[in-house]
Amino acid sequence: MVPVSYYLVVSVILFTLGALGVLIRRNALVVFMSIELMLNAANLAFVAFSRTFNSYDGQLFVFFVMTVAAAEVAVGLALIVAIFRSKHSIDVDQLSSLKG
Amino acid sequence: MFFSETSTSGLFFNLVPWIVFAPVVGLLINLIIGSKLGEKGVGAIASLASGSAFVVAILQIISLNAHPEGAVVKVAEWIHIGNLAIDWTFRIDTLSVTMMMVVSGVGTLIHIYAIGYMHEDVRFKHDEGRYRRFFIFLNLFIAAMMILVSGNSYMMLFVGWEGVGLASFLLIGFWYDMDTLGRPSFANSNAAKKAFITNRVGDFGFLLAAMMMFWKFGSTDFDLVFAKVVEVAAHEPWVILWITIFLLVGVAGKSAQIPLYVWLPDAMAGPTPVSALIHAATMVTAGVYLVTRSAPIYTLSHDAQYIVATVGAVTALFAATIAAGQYDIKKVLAYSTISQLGFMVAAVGMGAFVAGMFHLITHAFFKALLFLSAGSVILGMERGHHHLPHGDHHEIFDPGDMRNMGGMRKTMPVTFWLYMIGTLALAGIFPFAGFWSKDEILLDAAKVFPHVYYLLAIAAFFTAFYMGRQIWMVFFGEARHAAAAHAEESPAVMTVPLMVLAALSILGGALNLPYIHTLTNWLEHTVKVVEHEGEVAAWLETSLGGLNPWVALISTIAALLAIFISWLLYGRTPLKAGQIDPLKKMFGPIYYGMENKWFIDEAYWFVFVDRYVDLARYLAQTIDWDFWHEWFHNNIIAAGFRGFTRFLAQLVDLGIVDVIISRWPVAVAQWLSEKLRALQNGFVRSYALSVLVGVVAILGYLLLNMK
Amino acid sequence: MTMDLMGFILVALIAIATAIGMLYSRNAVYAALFLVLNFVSVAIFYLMLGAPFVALSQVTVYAGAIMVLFLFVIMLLGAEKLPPAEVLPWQRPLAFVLALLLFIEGIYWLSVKAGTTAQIASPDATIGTMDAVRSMSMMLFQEYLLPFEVTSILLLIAMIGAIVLTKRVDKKGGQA
Amino acid sequence: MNFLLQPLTLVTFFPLLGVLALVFINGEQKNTIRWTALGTALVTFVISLWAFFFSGQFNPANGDLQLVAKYDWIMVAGWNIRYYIAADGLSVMLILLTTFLTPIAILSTWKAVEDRVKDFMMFFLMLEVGMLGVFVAQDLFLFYIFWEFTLVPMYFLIGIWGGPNRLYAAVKFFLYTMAGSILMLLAILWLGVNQGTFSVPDLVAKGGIPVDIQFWLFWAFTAAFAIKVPMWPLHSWLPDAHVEAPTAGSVILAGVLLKMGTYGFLRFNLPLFPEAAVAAAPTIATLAVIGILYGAAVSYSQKDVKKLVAYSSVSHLGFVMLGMFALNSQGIQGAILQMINHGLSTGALFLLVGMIYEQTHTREIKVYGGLWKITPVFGTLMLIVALSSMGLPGLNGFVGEFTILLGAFGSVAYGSYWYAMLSAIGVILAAIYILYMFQKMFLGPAGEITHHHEIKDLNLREIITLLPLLVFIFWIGLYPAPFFNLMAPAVEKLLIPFQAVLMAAH
Repeated sequence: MVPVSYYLVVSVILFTLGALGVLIRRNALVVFMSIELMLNAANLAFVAFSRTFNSYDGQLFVFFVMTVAAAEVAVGLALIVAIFRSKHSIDVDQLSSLKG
Repeated sequence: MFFSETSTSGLFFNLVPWIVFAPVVGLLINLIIGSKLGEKGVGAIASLASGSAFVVAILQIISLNAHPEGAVVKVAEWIHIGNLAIDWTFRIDTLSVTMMMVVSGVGTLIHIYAIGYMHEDVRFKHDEGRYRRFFIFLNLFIAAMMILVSGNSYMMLFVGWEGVGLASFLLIGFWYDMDTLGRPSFANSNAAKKAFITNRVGDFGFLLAAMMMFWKFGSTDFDLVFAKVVEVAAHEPWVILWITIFLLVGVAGKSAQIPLYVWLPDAMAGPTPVSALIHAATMVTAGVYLVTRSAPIYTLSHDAQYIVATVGAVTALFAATIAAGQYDIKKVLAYSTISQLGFMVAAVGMGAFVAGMFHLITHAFFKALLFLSAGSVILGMERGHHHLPHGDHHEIFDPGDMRNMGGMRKTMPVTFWLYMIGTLALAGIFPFAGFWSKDEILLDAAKVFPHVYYLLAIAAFFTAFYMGRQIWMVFFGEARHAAAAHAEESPAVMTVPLMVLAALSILGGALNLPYIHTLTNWLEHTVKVVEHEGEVAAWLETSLGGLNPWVALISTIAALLAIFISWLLYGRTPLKAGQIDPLKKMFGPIYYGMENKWFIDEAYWFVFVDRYVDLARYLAQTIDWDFWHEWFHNNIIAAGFRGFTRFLAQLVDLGIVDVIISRWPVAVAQWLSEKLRALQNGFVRSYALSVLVGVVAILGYLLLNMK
Repeated sequence: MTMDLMGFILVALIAIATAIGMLYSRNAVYAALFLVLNFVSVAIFYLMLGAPFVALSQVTVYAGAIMVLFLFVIMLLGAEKLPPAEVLPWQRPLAFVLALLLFIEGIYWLSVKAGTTAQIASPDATIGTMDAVRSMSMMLFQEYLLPFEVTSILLLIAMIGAIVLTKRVDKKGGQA
Repeated sequence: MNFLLQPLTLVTFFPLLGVLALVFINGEQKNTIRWTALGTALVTFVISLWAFFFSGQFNPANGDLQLVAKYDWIMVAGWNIRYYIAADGLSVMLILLTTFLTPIAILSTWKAVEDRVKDFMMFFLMLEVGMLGVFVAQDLFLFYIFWEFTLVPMYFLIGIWGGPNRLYAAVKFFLYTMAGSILMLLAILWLGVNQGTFSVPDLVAKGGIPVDIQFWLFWAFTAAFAIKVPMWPLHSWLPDAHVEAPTAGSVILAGVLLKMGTYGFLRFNLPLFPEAAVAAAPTIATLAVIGILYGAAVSYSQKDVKKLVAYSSVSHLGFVMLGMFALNSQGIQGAILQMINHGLSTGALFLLVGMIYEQTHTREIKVYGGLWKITPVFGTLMLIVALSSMGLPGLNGFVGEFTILLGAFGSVAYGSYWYAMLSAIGVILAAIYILYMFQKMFLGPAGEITHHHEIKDLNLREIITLLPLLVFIFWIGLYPAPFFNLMAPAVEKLLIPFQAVLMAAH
């Protein structure tokens, strides 16, 4: 059997990459996807721990996370569409009207 | 000479508080239910109260005959603090009982007289409700005077001393809403106030003397003071001198001596019985009693004796000169009283205590007689005025002015004879009471202080003169006013007490006749009679048992001569209505001074009263109100505070506090936000970066601190 | 090296590679496709970890539904590419540094906690079977009934939100 | 429960029960309110009598503090503040004077106060609590709280029910007193912090305050008390406050509040700072003598009778100060008695003035005249009270004044006869202004007001109001022994430290 810590390492790597994606990509859709990636990394860790502690709670959490992710995507994409309508761009750097 | 209280057993000594309680009970009865008793009842209660005191005094004499050393009766504690012990203690000795006798005896007679006098007086003044008040005050006076003469300490004496001052104030101001002529005015109440305040000046001296006694002798009880007085005199003679001088101030106030005599003439504003009782017979002699009582102190200081005797003698002469220039029948008697008090003070001042007391007693008789007779004359005038046919009662009519009188021996014969007896007694004509007592004073003065003798002798001459003048003006000649012509004799309730007094004025001299010396022997138990060794003139060696024929002869001749001169001036050619006094024609400016009391009142008014009023007004208005209350408060305290607050607000608050607390932090915040503003660039990604920085940092911190 | 491990490494490499691919593909469509691959590989991990139901959900919900939505939006907006215009010069290097730090921290934590997580506990007989799905369902509808129901509301709200946000309003409404 | 039933606590706080009861009474039921307030005050008086004479817990022959109630209160950070109340011969009579005058003052407001009766009575009872607190507190901190507390009700009594210029007077009264109190507070804090206790008996027992510091503390306390007394020249708030205050307020102000100042000297300045007190005695005496003469002279020139009485207080309180700093038993006992006398006489004077003012609404002396003829009872009572005020022997004023003068005359602390001799002139001046007032108002022909105004004589209620005061005026005047006996042991105890100090100083 592969040790769970390996999965966790993968989870860390994926999470880090996801975070990196949020920070360096300007395309709102890609940023969004990176967030999904981070969620996935977390889900992976959940499942791995579920396995470790021989409990279904972790898996059930993944289930809930997916639901939330689905809702988030629905609203998030709607937002992006709405923003695009007014700004005609999905470049997050264009959305700097809150500049201090 | 300490008395033990056990000696009082079986005697009447224990009754002595009743000389005070009796009049107090009388006044309380009249105060509470007097309004229901009617005039007769009120008068009877008051006279009975005074009479009871007289009875108690007689009982004391009986006791004293058995126990001549006397007794003290303690009623209650008064002021006890530390070593200060003042009690309500009565003292019975020959001196105090003598005074009790005079006060209650003359007092009772005057009470009875007043029943009649006030009955008419309140009707002439149209205020019958005040009848009761008069007797309440009169009883109050008797009570206070009894405290004065029977107290065993200077402080209890002082209680009576001020108490009689109060009674005097109330009675002088009895007709407080008018002047002596019955017009609405502050005049009578001013006279009352003047009397009280002048007396207070005297009391001030008395107080200082009492305080000095306490701190030097350890007590104000007579016996304790006298026990230490010799010892203190040896170490600190100045103490004795000052005490005597302070006491003299008190004496001057109460017994109307120079310089505080000014209140007594004004005190004639009171009803005539008051003038007789308080301002002639009793209260004003309190000073004489005080000096006699303080004999052990006075005899220790020759200077003190000299001063007192001189003050008395000067007063005697000075007042006599003024008396000769007065027109008001009572004013003449008032100045005469001052003059006679001068005789007494001079006597006790030079150590002739018995002579002083003797004169005090005889004077009480004949001066009360004179005043009451004068009151009878005045009421007679009032009655006459009342019965005038035209009934014009609103004209200003002075029933006491001698210029309105004349020829009254026909309309008021009883009063005339009584007045004559009083006059002869006062003038010192043999064998009336005044002769014996005045002679004794002159004799002693001739022995001790020659200058006092000369002053007194001249005063005696003036005395006879002004009394003669009065007799001629009032009773002889023709009536100068219709009222005098219609005057009516007074009722028996007034004349009977006068007859008693007349009898006493005639026979009073028997109290201390030469060779017999009843009074001297009597008082010897209390007052040590001091034999003087002064420079005795050769002609005095002929003195026989206390009667020097030369002194007696000279004074008698002088008195007769004075009466003769007065007859020449006033009796031979009686005054006509509106005529100028013959004396004035002879001695214009001098008489002007006599007539106007030598302007002493005006001088006092100018020097003291006006100055004090000015000072008080200046202090009150300028200093206290305008300066201290207004200016200082507004300009220094309030304005100072306002200035201070402005300083705080403008300089401190805006200049320092505001800068430190708000401006500097604002500047810092502005600068900082200017810089930090750059962070707020609006880029979501950069915010996300910040979040990640936070995440990394917090995570790093947790990891580093993980156990 | 067992087959298990080799398989794991292979899938792990695919997952990481696709993630990096998503990160670096200029075209958003490619990124989406890379992400689908990544999701699939994660689903394989789930299988390997004995969570078949989750794996299946992953494929259907994520790789299927969600990513299709993404693609739809990308197509819809026609914005798969952006002009290269970097306005935040410091952003990228700093992001790398931070990501590295985050990674190091994660690894550090794992290594410290290795003692407790390195081994998989003795595999339970129930996990990995259809029984597991039953047990999970029982838990879901008993123990987690309330959260489950709440998610339904959440989804409803998300649906309404998406409709409201994307609804084209007339100019007069003033809504952007 | 034990705490509340302690006699002095009960006396001090009983009026609060009345305040509580008044809260629940409808403000329109004025007579109920008056009776409640009067009842409370009377019960307080009865309790105070019980506490001192019938409880068996107070022994007048003992000069120590008795009826002690002592509880820890604020004991943090080295601040040993206690609830410490007790009484001894110095304060017994002042406590009784307070409980005695309060019902009388309330009775005097029966017709005079128609406006906001409920508030008035509540303030009045609260004022009583404050005054009693001042006289029983043995902890400096507690004392200060009561001391300041009295200002509040008095401020409102003057400020709401006073005369036309009441706000000015109320604010002035408040500010002057506060200004002095601040310095006292500093001194209290210094003592409390440096000596480790606020309890006066402990501080006295501990002693040992360096002489130079005593000096500063003495004058800090003096600032507060001298304004309250008021000593010349700090009296300028007094005429305002007295004149503007309602009658009952003036009675309490003159009768009790001023005594808080003199009591303060007696309770704190003398025992706490004996050396400083001896050193300051001639200065205080000089101010007192000036106050006596100045107050008397200024009184004489007043046109407003209430002002005349107010300034006479400056003179009378001068006597109190003169006696107190004579530092011998005659002086101090006389001073304490004179505090009571002044409370009775001046209280009665203000009552009488208030009674005539109720009818005529003027206080100008010259518009009266001939009152005695119209109102014989009123005139007679006024005469007795006036004579008491000017110190006629046989009435209370004399006993106090004489013993004070006697004490001052032989005072070692003063070392000179002049103080007593000059003050004795005050006796003459007192006669001048009192007789002036009496003459112009009661004697002489009918004045403007007396002529045109139908003035009624005193009614039964007013006579009942005055009668208790008259009883004491005569009692103290004729037989003051019970009063002296009550204070003698405490005064002797107070004087013990001074013998050594005076010996060293002279």
